[in-house]
Amino acid sequence: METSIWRPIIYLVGIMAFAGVNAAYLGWCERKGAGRIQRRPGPKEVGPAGLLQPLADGIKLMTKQLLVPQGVDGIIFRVAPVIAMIPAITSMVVIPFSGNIQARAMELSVLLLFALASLAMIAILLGGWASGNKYAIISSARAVSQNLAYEIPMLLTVIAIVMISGSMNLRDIAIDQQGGFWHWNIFRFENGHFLYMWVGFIIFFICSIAETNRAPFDMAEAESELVAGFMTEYSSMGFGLFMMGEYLNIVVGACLTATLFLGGWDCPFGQTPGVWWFLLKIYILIFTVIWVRWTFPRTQVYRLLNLSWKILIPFSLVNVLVTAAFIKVF
Amino acid sequence: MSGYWSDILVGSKSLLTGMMITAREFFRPVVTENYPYEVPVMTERFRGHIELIPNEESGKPNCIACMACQRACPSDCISLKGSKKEGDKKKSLDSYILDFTKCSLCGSCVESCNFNALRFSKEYNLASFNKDDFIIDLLKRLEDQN
Amino acid sequence: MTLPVELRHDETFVLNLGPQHPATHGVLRVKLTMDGEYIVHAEPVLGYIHRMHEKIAEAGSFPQFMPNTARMDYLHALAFNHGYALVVEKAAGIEVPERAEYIRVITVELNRIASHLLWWAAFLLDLGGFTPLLYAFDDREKVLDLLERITGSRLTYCYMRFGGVYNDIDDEFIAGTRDFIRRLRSRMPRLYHDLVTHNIILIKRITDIGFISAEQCRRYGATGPVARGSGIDFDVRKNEPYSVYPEFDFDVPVYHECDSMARYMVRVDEMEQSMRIIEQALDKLPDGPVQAKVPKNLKPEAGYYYSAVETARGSLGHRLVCDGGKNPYKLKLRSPTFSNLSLFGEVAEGMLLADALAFMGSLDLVIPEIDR
Amino acid sequence: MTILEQTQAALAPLFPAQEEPPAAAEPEGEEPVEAATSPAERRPGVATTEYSRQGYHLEVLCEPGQLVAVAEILDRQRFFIESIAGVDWPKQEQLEVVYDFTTYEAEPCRVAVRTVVPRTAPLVPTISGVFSGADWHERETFDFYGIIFDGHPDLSRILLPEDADFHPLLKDYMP
Repeated sequence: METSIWRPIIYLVGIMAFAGVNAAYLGWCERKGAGRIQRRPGPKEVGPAGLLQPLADGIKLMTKQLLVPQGVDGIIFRVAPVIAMIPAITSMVVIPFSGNIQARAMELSVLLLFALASLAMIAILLGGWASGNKYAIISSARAVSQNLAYEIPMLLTVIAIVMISGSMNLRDIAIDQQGGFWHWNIFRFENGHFLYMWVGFIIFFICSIAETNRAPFDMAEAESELVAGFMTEYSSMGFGLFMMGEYLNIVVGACLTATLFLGGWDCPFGQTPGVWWFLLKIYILIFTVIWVRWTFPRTQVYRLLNLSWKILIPFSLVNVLVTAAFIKVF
Repeated sequence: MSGYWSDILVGSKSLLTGMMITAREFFRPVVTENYPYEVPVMTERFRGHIELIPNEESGKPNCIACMACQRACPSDCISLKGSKKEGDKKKSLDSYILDFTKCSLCGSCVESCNFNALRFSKEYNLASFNKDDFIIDLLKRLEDQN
Repeated sequence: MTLPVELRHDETFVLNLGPQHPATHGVLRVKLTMDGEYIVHAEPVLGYIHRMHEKIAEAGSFPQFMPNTARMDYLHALAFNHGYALVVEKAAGIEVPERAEYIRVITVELNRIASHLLWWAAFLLDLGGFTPLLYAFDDREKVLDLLERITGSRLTYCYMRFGGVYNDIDDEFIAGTRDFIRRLRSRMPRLYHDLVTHNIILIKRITDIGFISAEQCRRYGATGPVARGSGIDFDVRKNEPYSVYPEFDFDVPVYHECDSMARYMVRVDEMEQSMRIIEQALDKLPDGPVQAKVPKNLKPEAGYYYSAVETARGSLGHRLVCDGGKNPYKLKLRSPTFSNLSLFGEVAEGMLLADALAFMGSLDLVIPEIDR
Repeated sequence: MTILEQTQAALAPLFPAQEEPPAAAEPEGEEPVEAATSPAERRPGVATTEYSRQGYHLEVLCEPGQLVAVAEILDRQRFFIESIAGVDWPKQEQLEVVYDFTTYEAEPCRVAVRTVVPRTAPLVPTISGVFSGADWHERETFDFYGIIFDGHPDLSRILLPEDADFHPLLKDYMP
């Protein structure tokens, strides 16, 4: 069709808009949510219920000066926030929002997502390194070790999913789970046998929190230890882009969790599936992430690595083995 | 090894309990006082900056310029002048300047006053860009109030 | 668990923690020599808000220094009021009416609860948990409202006078205090303990962190919850009873683990003990005046005087030297956190940065009190 | 034996000349008056003080040279250091240092150790080798009074700025 040229443009605009709105309003949601949990109203002055707050924040950030301190690596310092945004937005391309809303259904989309997730860590490393600030460098080093440690269990759980679905295409994985919540990977019944995939789901969810550097695993930001971590020297939109990148990573993480474990756009009761179900699922997941953040204190670096190496990795390995055995036997 | 499993079990349970608590609080009403819209009532003993007490009949300050408050003040905030007017029995106040920039709201002045001439005001919205706003002429303040 | 330090290379760097840093709760600077995330050497640098209170004391008369005492430890201001009042009363031989003593104890203990609540909140903030802060503030607000009711201010009270207290308490205050105790008792287990104390992240985070032996405490003169977390049963209220404390039945919580968790538990338990004291004091509250007759121009006899009180952070001492004049000739304030913080350098060596900050939080620092 | 008596006994050998007169001879009420106006006039020795009035049990007046020995004895008696206070006596041309010790034991026992040095050469040996906590207290006293603690590992300004050239608690200091 002649729409072939329009398709990428529509999707590009759509994804950008989705990303922008999410990045802006997740900040608002987070503040409102935190407020309610702490029994205060949250932002409420700018617009009704503070709904215009993200706009005000955005204008404020954009009109401020991007301070480039003396002695920083000017180019990398400026580029790092942009690099933080690229993987977050690019990841959206392969996410199937519903049966017919997806920018590009790639065969190896899971692989692409993980490759991009590693790139997000590079941005933190570059930003922290270029700042020439000791807090920022400590923060970068933490972020790298953390991301390395948590990618392994995350990948292992995904391998189990890929084995069940027999595909690395997110669309296929989602389609494989259609038809009500008992078909979803998290509650999966296979030939009358219960696959303990909820273990994988919990591991994956913990890892996605850790991968996005969210509390209680926000070692890289750790505002009471490292001031603001890798963002210490950033002001204006440099800071703004990092923040947006962080929120978008959460969105991508939630999308991935929803697709892999919660049946994508499937309706839990086996009725008409649709994009609304998908959005509902991801926002429930995002709310949980916010909820977790405002409940727990931060962990410690070696506790975090202990959790990964001593608990999550063994569990995910066993998970892969058991899944493989089930698939082979039944 | 038993520590390993119990850590996981007890730990997960404690985490879930924590999440339940924050969830419960999420649905409870907010406790914030909406400050500029809801103005708190100051308690009876609230120690704001001081003000002069007017005489119930004449409306003039009760102060007889005995200087007790000036002496009691630890930070030299108070400077007052008084003189004996024609026909009066007691001295009366000419000026009473409170330098609120130095005041630590300790209340020594009110306590030292034996003539029921000083009290704490209930004013707490004290903010200004100008330092001179806090050098308060209490006599004038009293006149403005009347 | 403090990991053993192995310096594989001598590439250390200096990290200036503060004077403006979220974890120092004020303007404290700690000069850290780091090897990666390990601390090789830690040196607190003090004095950023030093105000020379001791000179101010010498410049004014005895009552004129009273407002300043509340400005040192702004979290437990009433204990500082109390300590100063006690030493001057001792020097001048002033008897305090019994009702005033009871009121002093009630208000000081209320203030101690407020102080511990704030410590609890701020400690959690150090550990990255923001929500407990607001829950604790919600409760602390109730205490401040009560204290504001009777003292007229919320933080820097200046409530005590030589020979008594400024104002009497009223029935509404008593009812409010009982309500508050009931409220805190019900919130304590369900909110504070379930949300935080039993939380696995917190337990793992502060158990075995910041080990202070009893001998270290003694060498550095640590007091208060820091010493009591190291198994030392020392509380000025029990060891050297002052005011009407001997009349009350309360325990001194002591933990022998010597780590941050022990100090945490000491403070949490102390809140309960303070509530017990307040309840007993309210029950026994006698009638009578709240202020003794005190000469206007106070001139204590020349001599050397010492008096100690237990603040929320430890033993606060006042060393007063009088020369018979109406000003204190010399007033030395022994602030508890000054001694407690001097431990920091020795203990923090070899710790990870994050652990050292958790440890620093467990010391409960109030910087104006250290710097005076 | 109570801690008080033990400490007294342990400290006694340091002051051989002054065994007999300490507490018995002088009535307590007047003693501090005398001491306050002229700290140098009293001879070195150990004396009990009236706890209810002065807030401490034992007062040790010693020569600066005896300080470390006193501190070591107190250390052996499991005391800890509470504070170090300087006092300026310009009329007598003297500076006084008051050390406060107390114990964690259930039985209260506070010991004040006082020593005087000439104002022109304020040199006192450090006890930071005995009590690590004395380190900061000595620095503070140096900071405020200019008293030099001989042998202190790092006698620098602690509360005042590093480059301060004054000692504010001296009576003749005017800002």
